[in-house]
Amino acid sequence: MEIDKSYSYSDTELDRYEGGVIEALKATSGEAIPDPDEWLDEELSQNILLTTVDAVLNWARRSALWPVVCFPACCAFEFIAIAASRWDFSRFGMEVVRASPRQADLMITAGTLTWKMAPQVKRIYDQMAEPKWVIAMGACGISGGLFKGSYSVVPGYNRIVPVDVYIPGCPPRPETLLHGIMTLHKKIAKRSSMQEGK
Amino acid sequence: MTLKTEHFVLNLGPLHPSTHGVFRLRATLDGEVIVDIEPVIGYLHRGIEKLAEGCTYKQNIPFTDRLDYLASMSNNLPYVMAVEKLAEINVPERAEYLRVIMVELQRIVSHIIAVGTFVQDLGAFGTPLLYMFREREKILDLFEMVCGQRLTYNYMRFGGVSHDIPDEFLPALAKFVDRMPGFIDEYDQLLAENEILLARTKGVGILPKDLAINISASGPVLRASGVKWDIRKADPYSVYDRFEFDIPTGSISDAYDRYRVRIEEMRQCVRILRQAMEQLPKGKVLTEVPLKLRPPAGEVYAHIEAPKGELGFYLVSDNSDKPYRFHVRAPSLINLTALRQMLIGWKLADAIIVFGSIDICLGEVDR
Amino acid sequence: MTVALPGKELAGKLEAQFPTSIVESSPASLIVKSEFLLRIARYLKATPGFDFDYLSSITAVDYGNYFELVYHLVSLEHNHSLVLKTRCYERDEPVVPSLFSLWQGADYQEREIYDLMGIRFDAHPNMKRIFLWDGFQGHPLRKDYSDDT
Amino acid sequence: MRFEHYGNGIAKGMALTLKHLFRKPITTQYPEEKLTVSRRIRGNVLAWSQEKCIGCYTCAQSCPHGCIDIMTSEKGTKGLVPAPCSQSCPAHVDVPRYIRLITAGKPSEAVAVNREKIPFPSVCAYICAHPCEAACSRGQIDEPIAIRMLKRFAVDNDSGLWRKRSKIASPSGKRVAIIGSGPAGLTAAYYLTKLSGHLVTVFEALPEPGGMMRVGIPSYRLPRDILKAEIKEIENVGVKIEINTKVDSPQSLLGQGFSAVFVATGAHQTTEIGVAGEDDPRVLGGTDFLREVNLGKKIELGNRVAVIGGGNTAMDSARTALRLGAKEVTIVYRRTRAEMPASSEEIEAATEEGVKFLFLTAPSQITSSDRELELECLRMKLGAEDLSGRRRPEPIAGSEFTISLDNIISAIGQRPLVPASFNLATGQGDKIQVAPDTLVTNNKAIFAGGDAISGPATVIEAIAAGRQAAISIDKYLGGSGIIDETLTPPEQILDRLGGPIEGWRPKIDAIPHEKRLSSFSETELGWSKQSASEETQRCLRCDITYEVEKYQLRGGQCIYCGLCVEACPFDALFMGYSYERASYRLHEQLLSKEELLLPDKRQASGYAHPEVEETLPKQTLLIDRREYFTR
Amino acid sequence: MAILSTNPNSFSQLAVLPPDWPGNFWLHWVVFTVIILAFVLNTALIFIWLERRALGRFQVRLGPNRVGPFGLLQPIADVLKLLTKEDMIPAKGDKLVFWLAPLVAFVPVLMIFAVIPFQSGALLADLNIGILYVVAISSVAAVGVFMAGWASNNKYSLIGAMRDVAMLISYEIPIVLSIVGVVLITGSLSLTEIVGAQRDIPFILLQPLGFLIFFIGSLAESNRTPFDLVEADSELVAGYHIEYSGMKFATLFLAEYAEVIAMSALMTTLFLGGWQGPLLPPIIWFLIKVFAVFLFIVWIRSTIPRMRIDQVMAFAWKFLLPLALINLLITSLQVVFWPEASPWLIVFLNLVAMVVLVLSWSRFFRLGGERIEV
Repeated sequence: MEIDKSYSYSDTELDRYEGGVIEALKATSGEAIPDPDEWLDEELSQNILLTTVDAVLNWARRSALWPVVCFPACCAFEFIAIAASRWDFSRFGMEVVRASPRQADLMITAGTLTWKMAPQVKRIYDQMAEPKWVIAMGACGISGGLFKGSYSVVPGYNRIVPVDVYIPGCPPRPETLLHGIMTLHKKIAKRSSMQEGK
Repeated sequence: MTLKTEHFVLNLGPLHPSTHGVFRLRATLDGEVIVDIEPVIGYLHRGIEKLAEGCTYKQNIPFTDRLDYLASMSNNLPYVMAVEKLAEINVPERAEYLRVIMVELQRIVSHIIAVGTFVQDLGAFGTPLLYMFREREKILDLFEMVCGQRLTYNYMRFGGVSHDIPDEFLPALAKFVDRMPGFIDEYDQLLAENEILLARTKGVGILPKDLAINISASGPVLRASGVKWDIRKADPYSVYDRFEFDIPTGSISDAYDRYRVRIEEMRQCVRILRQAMEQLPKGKVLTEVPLKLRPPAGEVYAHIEAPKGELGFYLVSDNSDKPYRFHVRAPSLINLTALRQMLIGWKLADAIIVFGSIDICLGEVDR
Repeated sequence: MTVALPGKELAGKLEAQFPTSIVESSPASLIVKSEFLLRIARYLKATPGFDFDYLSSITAVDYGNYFELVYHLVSLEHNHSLVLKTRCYERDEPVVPSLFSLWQGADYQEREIYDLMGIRFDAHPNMKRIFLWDGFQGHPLRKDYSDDT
Repeated sequence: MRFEHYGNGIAKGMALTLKHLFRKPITTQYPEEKLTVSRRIRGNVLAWSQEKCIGCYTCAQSCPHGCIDIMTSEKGTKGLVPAPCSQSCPAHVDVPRYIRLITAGKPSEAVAVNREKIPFPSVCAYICAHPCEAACSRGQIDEPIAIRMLKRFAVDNDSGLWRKRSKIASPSGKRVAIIGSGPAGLTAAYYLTKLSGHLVTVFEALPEPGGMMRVGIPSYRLPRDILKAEIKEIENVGVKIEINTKVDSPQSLLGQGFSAVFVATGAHQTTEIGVAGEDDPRVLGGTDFLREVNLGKKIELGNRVAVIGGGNTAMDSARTALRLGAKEVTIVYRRTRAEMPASSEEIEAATEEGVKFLFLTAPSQITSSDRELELECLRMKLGAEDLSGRRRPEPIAGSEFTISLDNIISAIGQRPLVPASFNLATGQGDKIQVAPDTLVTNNKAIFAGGDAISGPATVIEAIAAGRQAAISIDKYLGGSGIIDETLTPPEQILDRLGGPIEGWRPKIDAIPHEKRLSSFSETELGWSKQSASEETQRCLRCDITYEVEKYQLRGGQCIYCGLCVEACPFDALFMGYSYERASYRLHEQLLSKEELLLPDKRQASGYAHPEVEETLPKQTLLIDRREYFTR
Repeated sequence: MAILSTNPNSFSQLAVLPPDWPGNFWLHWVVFTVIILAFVLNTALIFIWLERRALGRFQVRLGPNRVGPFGLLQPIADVLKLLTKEDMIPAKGDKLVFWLAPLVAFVPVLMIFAVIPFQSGALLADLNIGILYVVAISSVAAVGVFMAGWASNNKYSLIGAMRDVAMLISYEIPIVLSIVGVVLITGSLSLTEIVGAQRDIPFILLQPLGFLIFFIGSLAESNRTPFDLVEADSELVAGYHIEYSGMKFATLFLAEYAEVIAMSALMTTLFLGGWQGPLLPPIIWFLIKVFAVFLFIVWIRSTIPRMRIDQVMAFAWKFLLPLALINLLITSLQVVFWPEASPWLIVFLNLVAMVVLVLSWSRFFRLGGERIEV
């Protein structure tokens, strides 16, 4: 079986375009994006009245958090570990890992983000339907971690997408990840649907 | 009459469920048949080689953990071997045995993930992967006993390993070694004769022997192509010359052969583990070296048979406490070279499983 | 045990075959002139007795005034190995011949060196950046690279 | 006819999944249930002990990406504790203090600090075996501080300031005799005279005082004038040294008006190799050879000399032989270089000067002819470890080979030679038996110390023995036994002094080895002020405990690699794990100060901190990991 | 000509409700529409819960158990969440078709239930061409899927939709041929009569090969493993519904489960004796059988991997179709030439025939890939 050994595919046009997108994104993401929710302070939240509708909706939303596929690196395998039998996040209704961002609610950023990857992550975030949440998993997700000083690494996902919960670790143990998810549950529980317009 | 068809370009990845990380295939399709394919990598390029030039030798061990994050122990080993060669550090015998035990356990973990995700890509809804993860968790427990971490172990040191094993380790390992063959039989029962798996993988993604060698493939990919080349036998390092084990090879060089080779290697790992446990000597596990090691100027290349293939570290020292050049010969990257040759003419669905059968780890491909 | 062929002995044989091709030889390695690289590699690959059919690894080192390319060759048949080196003194537009025509395994590794070290490989079919994106300034593994951000 | 692939494979698989349907799920129901983590967990709690931390920045330097911040408080220090170097010094010289004084540009004060504990600072500056450097905390990081070389710098730049502050005690009227003028004897004499006021007479059998310092150590290592000056200082305080006087027995001295006698005769007798042909005159004993040379006797050596043994005497003999004109000197040692007891500097110097080494070789026979000696040797291999932790050499049968030589110097060891007339109880290896803490022999007025009781040891150990003997003798004679003096004012300000700097030892200048061999002049040159100052700033100052106010990990960057915990020379860090870690905010301090200040209980084997486990709620530790292995 | 007696009155004695309940035509129509809607929606929710729990247990884990007792409220939370999620329409998509597609996919599946008898006479319309109606209607759902795939303007969804259509066309044929066997024995196209004919022996025994073919075919029709290529997430990310979110996605999701319910119900009706069974009320028997079939489907899903599209096609045309034809031939011969034979003998003969046919045909039939020269 003879295979054509010439490289006919090399699409330099596309490469150049993608390089431009990366450079543009890099130029505009100098600062960390603040929390999208304008997060309620602990003491404030106790005074906010949530309607019954809010309560029911928030219950539904946190009980059916479908994560999107976004597993660039090491942390992915701790994510798979909580999907696997021993920690089993399906107990919280999360095993429906959607590969299509349209149908997902939660982005768990399991791994180092590089500038080459950043436009894709941003795009996936943009494609997700509201309401949506992001968990920055691991040291790389929070701050770039071990690779913070590198020329190609984004120092934290919050340069690209707004992050709701930060989970430290390299990688975080599955229990810590589950705890982070439950922290997100608490955050969702305090949210009012009035805020969604923003 | 010939049907006139139009090619179109399909972009798989970089965040695609079956790309094992951030890998992208620009595929030109004719219907569902792949006409041309261009792997695009670099989405996880963290610049480890550059960062390592700015860190001391010891500080670089955590970086090696994160190369092939599915086999961190196997990545620690060639790096410390290279530095030991460079600085002429002796390793106590017990430490050598502990290294072999850890690396072989790690090989089982890596192959478990390779086979599990490979079958997952075939479309089995998680079950084989989750059964295999059950055993993986047991090995991770063993690793955690030894060094306190589940994934990034940072266990090997120049001149040995960081800690001796705790008392509860050997009984737990013995228990695991006793049970593991039974688990491998379970995988076989679930997968080995499954008609759909056979239909999907037999004869798919053939990598002929000559091409495999020419393309510098290594590890199970090379062996599945019928080349009996295993660095543990060909260039024995550590104490591998004291163990008896076989090198499984394939005959048809297809995806199924690669799957079989991995399953068989897991059995061989168990064999090596048994012997290593029997022979494990007593004594110290670490030769003391200063924190900021300053090896004499020179260069060194040390390689081992990592689960994914020949993993080598090429170090250049200028007699300072930081490496002048730190290069990783990453098996995943080089095995990936074969992908294009193996894919053209196959269906889109085959692209996924052939890719899965190579078993790459993007952390190592991109570095 | 893989036997490392002594560079000194080999240098004699190669010198006879390709006069003035050897720059330097040591017990561990053999440094050849880059214009002879492809010919010597072909000779080493095809000559019975050497049969270096397996190109294990390629890398490059920036020594300031020159780049050194390091090729680890292995013969699976005879189980011996050789470290072949060549040097490139050009800094702005360094070019060395590609070994892609002999070993396809050189494909990604040469692209990697081009991307990170900025050495162009002559006659490589797809010489473009592999890890970094098009438009990235500089080649990070060079010693004089600085990240301005 | 075989049927296969008609669905049987699928059926098998389905049988397996059905079997699993009825198995108990292995899920851990977090957060109701939690797994017990391993005892060595390297998790997200980095505990830190404020008491132990001295703010040396070693942890911060070991972090691969620098995420540790340390801030010491304005107040400065918490106080002083003994540093590893001064603790490991047999004479307990306050090393950190004199290093600080050198940094402050006061070498004379530094010598005074030395003088508080040892009467031979210059001798030590040249030839001390420096156990302090082996203990140095900096050695765990890169290279230990060159303490001996710093002392050398101090004594080279000494102005004699200490003399102004030293006082001589009023005479007590009691007389003490000391047999042997080695480091132990002279130290005891010095302190007994100067601080206790006794009248001390030292008896020396050889024509020069100084013992092994004089006759055992070649002058290229310890120049004669340095030693002479030191002995002069001792004589200046009133010690009488009687040279060329051999004492028959200590008991007789007691009868001559001496109230107490200190026997410090050293270990000068060469141990025999124990092979046939050893009694040839061309086979020399190592110490005998060195003594003859050092006392100025002329010794004719042939061109080819072999030195048998691997200790410092062997190195000295080999290097001396080279200086006497031997063309080819070979050291024959039965183990490998790693096991050699000689100090590594000596080995290196010998190698540089061209001494050849034959490792894993043991002599088995010496045959002599008129023209030359034939040394028959056996090859050895290393076997199991013996009690001293070194691997025991085992002969390889049939590996005999011979070397032709002109001279053989046997330097495999020395032992004390105590004449029977001394009437003292001796033990193994002819060592005098004494009570270990008072050094008193079987006669309560007779004390013994130094190499005579310990076998061949170092100068600094002999000095320590001398001090101990001085204390015991003073107490025996009714004194207080206090021989400490204060020659430097106590330190007032203890600030950071700029913190330890990164880097390696400055190069030590030495005379090129081609020039060395022609003479017996000293080989090693001192440091410049610049180098010495650089070197002192590498000191971690482990004796000062700093008040570290803030110790923090930069939020979300720590990767739990544990390198800082391993690197900490003072065991002030340990890692633990807590399940609950996640926050809404990026800059929320992921590790608060309270968590860092966990009480200090480090497990010997690993990272985990038991307190961390104890702080987990008890009821959460439901699942034992071991249970999990039984399905 | 029938082998079995079909007396419509003899089997309705166990029924709780009278056969003509609730009487009035319009009332009947309204009540049954509501019943069908409620049945489909509720069963779909329970199926979702059951599938996730069962898959969990197959994989030695727990499955959803936090949301409500035993996690029973999990599907409700899913649906509530999906309904309140942002609805997105791709900018370059065909908006009208995009909007219509979920309806076109869902409604036909719902219409199948009009002819499925929950118990004797308890059905919306007892059509005498019931089975023909089912076959006709069920193909329409594919149009919805194709509309969804095309309107999304996405390569993945288009490939997914193409696969669905190709599969549907291929598998309709063996399915219809296997149903014809049942019809031949019963002699009627009415589903009520088919159920009635299985009073003594369910057709799974009389038509084992037919059942096998129908089962495999319906797996393909409802896009279940190993024929879930339409939304194969390891290849096509999410298949035809890749661009759908919120309520529309919920509808598509529901349509899929409704199709599974319909197929389970059809299998129950055609081969498992429908509502008939001892002791328990007929409706309970009907539900038990439907759930049993569904659990079997879940069991398959938990075990085996996915096939490739050309293999799926080859399987339909080279394996199922010939066998279906042979099955039809055998059945016709039996019905025409041996109508008086003891049914148990026929059962035995057909079982033997199935084993022989499957074993021998699988020796001819080999699935394997081959490279296509490009």
